Amino acid sequence: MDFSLNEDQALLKDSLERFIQGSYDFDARRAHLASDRGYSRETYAEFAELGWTAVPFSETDGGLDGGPIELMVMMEQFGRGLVIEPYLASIVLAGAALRHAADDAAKARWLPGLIDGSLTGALALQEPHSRFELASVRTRAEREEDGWRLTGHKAVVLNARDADLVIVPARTRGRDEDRDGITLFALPAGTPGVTTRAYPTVDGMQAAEVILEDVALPANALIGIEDAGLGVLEAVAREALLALSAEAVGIMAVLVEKTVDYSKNRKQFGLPIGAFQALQHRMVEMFMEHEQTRSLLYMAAMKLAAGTADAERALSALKYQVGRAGRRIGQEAVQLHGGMGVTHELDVAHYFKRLTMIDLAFGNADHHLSRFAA
Amino acid sequence: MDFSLNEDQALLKDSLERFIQGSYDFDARRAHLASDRGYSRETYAEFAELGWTAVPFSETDGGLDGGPIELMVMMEQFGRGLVIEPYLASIVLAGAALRHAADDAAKARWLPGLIDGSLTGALALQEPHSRFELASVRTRAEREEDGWRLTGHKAVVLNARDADLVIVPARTRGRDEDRDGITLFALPAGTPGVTTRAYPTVDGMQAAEVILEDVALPANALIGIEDAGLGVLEAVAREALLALSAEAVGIMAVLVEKTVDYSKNRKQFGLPIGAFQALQHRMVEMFMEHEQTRSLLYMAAMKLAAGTADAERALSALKYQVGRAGRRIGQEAVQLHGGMGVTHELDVAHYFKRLTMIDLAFGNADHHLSRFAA
Amino acid sequence: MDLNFSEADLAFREEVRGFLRDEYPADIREKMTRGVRLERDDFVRWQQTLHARGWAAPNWPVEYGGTGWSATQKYIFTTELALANTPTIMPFGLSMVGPVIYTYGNEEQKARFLPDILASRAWWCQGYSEPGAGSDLASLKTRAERDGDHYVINGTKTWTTLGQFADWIFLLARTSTDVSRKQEGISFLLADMRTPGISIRPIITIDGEHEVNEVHFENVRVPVDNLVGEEGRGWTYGKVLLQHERAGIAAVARSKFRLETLKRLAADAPAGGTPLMDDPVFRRKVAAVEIELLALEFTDLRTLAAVATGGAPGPESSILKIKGTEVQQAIDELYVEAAGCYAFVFTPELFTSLDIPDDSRIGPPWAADTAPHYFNGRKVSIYGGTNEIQKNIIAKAVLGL
Amino acid sequence: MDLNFSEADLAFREEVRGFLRDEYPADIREKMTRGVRLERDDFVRWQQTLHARGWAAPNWPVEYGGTGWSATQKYIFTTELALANTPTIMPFGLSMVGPVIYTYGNEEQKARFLPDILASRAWWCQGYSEPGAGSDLASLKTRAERDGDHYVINGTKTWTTLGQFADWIFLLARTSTDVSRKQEGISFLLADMRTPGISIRPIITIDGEHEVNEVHFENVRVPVDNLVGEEGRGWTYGKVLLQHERAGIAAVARSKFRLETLKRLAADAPAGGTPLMDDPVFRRKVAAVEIELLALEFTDLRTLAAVATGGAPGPESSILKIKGTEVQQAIDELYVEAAGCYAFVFTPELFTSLDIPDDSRIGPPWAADTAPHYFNGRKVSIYGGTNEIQKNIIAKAVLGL
Repeated sequence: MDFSLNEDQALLKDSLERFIQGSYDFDARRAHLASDRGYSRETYAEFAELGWTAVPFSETDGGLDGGPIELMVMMEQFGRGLVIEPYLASIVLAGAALRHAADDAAKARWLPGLIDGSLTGALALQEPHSRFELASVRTRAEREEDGWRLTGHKAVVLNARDADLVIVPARTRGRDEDRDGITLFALPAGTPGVTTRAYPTVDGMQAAEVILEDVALPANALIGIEDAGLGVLEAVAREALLALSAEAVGIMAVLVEKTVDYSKNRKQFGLPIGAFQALQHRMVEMFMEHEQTRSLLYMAAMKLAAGTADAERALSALKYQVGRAGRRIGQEAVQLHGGMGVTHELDVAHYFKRLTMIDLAFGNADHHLSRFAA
Repeated sequence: MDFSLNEDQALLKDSLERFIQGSYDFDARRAHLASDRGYSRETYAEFAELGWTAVPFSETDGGLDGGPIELMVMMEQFGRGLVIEPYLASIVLAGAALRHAADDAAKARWLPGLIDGSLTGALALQEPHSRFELASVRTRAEREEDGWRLTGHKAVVLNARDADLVIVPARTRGRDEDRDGITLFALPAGTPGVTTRAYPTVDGMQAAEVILEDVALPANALIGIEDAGLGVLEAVAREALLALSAEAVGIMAVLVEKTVDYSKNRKQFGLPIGAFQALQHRMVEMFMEHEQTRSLLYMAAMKLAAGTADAERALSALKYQVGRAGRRIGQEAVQLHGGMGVTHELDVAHYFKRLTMIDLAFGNADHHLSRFAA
Repeated sequence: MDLNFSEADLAFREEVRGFLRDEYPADIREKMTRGVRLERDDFVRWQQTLHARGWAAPNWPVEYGGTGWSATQKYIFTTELALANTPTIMPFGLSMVGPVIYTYGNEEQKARFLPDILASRAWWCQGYSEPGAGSDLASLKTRAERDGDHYVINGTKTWTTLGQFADWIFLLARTSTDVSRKQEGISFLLADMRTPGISIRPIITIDGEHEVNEVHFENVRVPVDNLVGEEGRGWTYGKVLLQHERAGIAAVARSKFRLETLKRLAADAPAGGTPLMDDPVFRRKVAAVEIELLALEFTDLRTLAAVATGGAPGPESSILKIKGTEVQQAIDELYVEAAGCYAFVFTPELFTSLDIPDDSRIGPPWAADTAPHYFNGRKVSIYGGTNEIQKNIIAKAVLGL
Repeated sequence: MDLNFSEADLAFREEVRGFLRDEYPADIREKMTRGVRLERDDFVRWQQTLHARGWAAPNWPVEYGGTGWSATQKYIFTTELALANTPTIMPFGLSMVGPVIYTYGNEEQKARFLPDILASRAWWCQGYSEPGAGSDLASLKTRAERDGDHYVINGTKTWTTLGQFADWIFLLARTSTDVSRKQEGISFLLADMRTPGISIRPIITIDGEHEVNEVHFENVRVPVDNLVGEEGRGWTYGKVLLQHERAGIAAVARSKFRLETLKRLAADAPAGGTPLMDDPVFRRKVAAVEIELLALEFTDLRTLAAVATGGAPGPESSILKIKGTEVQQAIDELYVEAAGCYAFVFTPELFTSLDIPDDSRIGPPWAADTAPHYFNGRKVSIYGGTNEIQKNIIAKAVLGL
């Protein structure tokens, strides 16, 4: 039973902390967000130089063999910095799909670029009707003589406009909600028949609708095993749940700190508002919710790392708590900041927005409570 | 749109208020509770003298033609006084079953006694497995040549030991959970084959298990229409929901008042605890929960009185709120009273207990939220 | 106790419904339905439609253009407007400065200002809050120094809603510092927004919109004729103004409309193979908010009844702001949840004109605004005295703590 | 980061489990399982069973009879005892007065008192709270005046848990009023309960039980040898004592045992035609509490890890009391809910002896105590410093407010 980071993990954490504190302040983020791309390609290249994009991949694939603990360490710092560069889409989602399913040829084609940051990826997990069900896939892939033909609509795909590669789950067999019959395909940028309708998201990310109309793909576009893509998506989703939760815990920590600091400085009726007991107790609740969420984060990370049978359940417990505590901490942080809390000028508003939206990604609190209770 | 009481209702309210304030203090109640019977027959006789036991019955039956508004007015005061006499069991439950279903002969046999207080009644609504489902009846009644033979187990029947009459729903047709096939029977005290295992309840009432083994009843023991008893039970349950909720609102009002008063007088660290802002805000929450519950009480009472189609839904909204707000107000009242709040000596503990248990009667908050949402 | 409206009230309700059916401008109605942003002119046009019928200011005394309605009629009117999804009536002129002027202003001021307010010919904005002051309004720093026939105003006001549209501003400014309590020495002034020295800076809110502003006053010369009532009594007038908007503060009818609409939308929203509204967990959450709203409706009606029978609003009225905003925010959250992944989409530019067809938008058109609306809606428990301040008030004024 | 126990810790766990299997007295175990009330002798016998194995006081220094265990071993021990549903170990001797005596007492006191505490030969009780003092312990009024070789004690203590069983009481009393702070001038004294002038009055708790008492002191003469440490320093000792019970304050293992038991019972509890545990609404409520408990378990483990690696308990440790009691109370509520109508039954007399067969009881035997247990359990957020006081402490000590 050990909650400490090993030496490499501690170094990784230091490296991110230094970067976020030194080079990724609120103004820098704002500038990235206002740029055409909606994020900074230069900054993302720095991520790669610092080795972060390599962390989750195996040494064989040119990576650093990092696991859930390393992922958690990084994502918490990304949360603290409210990072908008497409690490989640490219490394945690597309990268993980390739790690878990791709054959050597596909890995050789895509992983070096993802790892050195010259390419980015995306994973088209959702469809307009699917809500939180990974198995709810209506995009269809028909087998053709020398490949596949895909038709369907993928919803709110993070980083889809910018991605050099979009991984697309499509139904190769069965009915809309069947668990069996889902197959993953690699869709390179510029493939004919693909329409990408891009837009920013309310929490500072970039996303797009990806509409496939009779999109022809070669036979080797298939990633992994035909009809067995759901297992891959579920493995990716486990890591994504951990990653998003770690990001959320980073955000929570910042919101608690900022709210406490603000309450010490902000005066009303001649006293710092932190002197009012009702507000003190509410900040204590925020503090406790954050610590309790952090405890579940550590638990889930360790169980996922150990590959224990109850890791899935631990992740549902975590994501439920992230949704519940995130809602409370976010709302209270805004409320205690008063009018300033609802302005675009103050970073607190942006932390609140991202924290809110994390609940809706990969199953919200209700969804995961039901899964945990099942 | 009018929230005021008419003259008769106002007089009725005054009469109860005077009695509760003048003759039913905490010590009187304690004495009644400690007596052999567990309540005061003399006090109950006073209820009858004051006309309260007559209120819900029609003038034809010797009653005062009161409706839901009158019931609400009375029960709120019983809540304020934490009255343990068997008004609910005898008048609101057994009396209502007779009102809604009995023929003239049965009414003539039982109602005069219930109304003049010389008899009391009970209604055996629950069985060990039934939880909140009125239709879940396993007690069976087999038709015999000149009557009926009943076998079954009725659970936690209020006032069963003392009652001169227990009304027993039994299954005359169909399977355990069927809505159809439930019939009501009048079971006079002393009927052979009935075992009554009596006990006090945690909230100061008297109840019993009623076990029927081959209990022979004459043909005229049947109340209402064969196989159609569920509708009667549902009509009784509607009135009982209103009555219990009104009682709960009376209790809430007392708990809010007592907690606010206590907090003004109780000193800690040199100040009345009511001066601490965190506690102030919590008392404001208690106050608001009570007012919101009262609003739903008025709504439900008026809808039940008007017989509108959505009365059932209004009652579910009310009972949900009673459970939810009752839990909060009760727990907060105890917490803010500190150690004293968990002693038998202080009335607050007893209000808390009764308020808690009301949630479990006739469907708890969860049950009614589901019904409302259905 | 009786739930029913009188025959006369029912007839009045029919009259209001008929008016809404016939006179509510179709293009504005369509904008509201499709979530297209309203322009300044849309608000003005709607208010002038009401004015044409004589219904612009139900709360004003008849002599100044009020309707003379009973409390029940006012309630019916507010409810029907909300259920018809009409635009919010801008409170700054009709509900805020108007009542101050007809109560404390002189005859010349009444004649000069009230007709334009009533006819929505002048757009007013509010100069109460100051940067850093928050709920502690009395700590205001804006000064108005007498110089001959003028006051010279210096200072900054903030959270000035839609100040960019305004013709006039009403403000509180300190005319004397030689006072024993900080509430004293404050005066209530009116200023033409075109007066030299007034400048306005947008504050972008959390949803990316330009809704509020900072208004700077640099040596702004305002005629002494624009002082309302007595010098130094502005705090008293200002408090009255804040309390004036009691009716409708719970926003029950609007919340009912939004909740019913949500249930309809969620019945069509897919969640895997079944509609979201068939998910029992979601249904129960909606039901819980609906019950809170029902309770609030009857708390509101109880207050109304108390006022209608000549009594003062009972203690229950203090609840209306707190519970009203809690319910609004809970409904906002349900919308975000119902929108699912399409709550992420941020495309305000697609909601600026009726000419942009719905199918050019991303996801269900109703979904796109859910998250920004929720984010921005956090303000309702902050402005007009935070809910914490409201609780302090109840603790003191009602519970006597 | 690593979830696993070391081989040595696993072996230790097996040792504890073996001990529990072999040595936990069968009759006491049965009482615990069947919810039969324990007698004084049951508690003593169980503690003496632990003592016979040398495990009575894991937290004591080895020289006084402690076990020398690591923090992890203590955690395992506490957990296994809870999962085996063993009786609570009475804290008054072993966790409260014992540590004060070995830390601040003189050699004569150590020799005189510690062996009897360790061997559970003496039953101690606590004289801290006073009527009306509540969480404000320092406002105590009990006086101890020096008279030759004795202190003469006058005053009243309250909330004295199981004082009716006690041989000895430790108490705080004021030995000097000539002090600048009310925390000064307080001394820590020990008194034989048979001393003339000590009388005891039962306080019946909300569940109808005699669990706590008032203890009156009327000219009670206690030898000065019974003063622990220095006169006037009792407040300091008392605070140390209150903090001593850190380990296990979250009661995680006990709550886990209770929650798992509940799930098993609810799987057999009928609710109409199906078991209660199949009701999705109930399942989700249980799940929500279980998740809170999981979080608490890991918050507890994080504290343990910090201590085990030589650090001080981190800020997270302050959470343990608040969240621990919240979870206990939430579980209490779930039991009441699961019991349904049989939660109403109040028959404590049927739970006084193993000789009363289960089928003489009303409803499922586990159901009968659920409501009284819930009612009484409201105390856990009140005693040992209310949760409000705990929040004040976190606000000040951790958040720096």
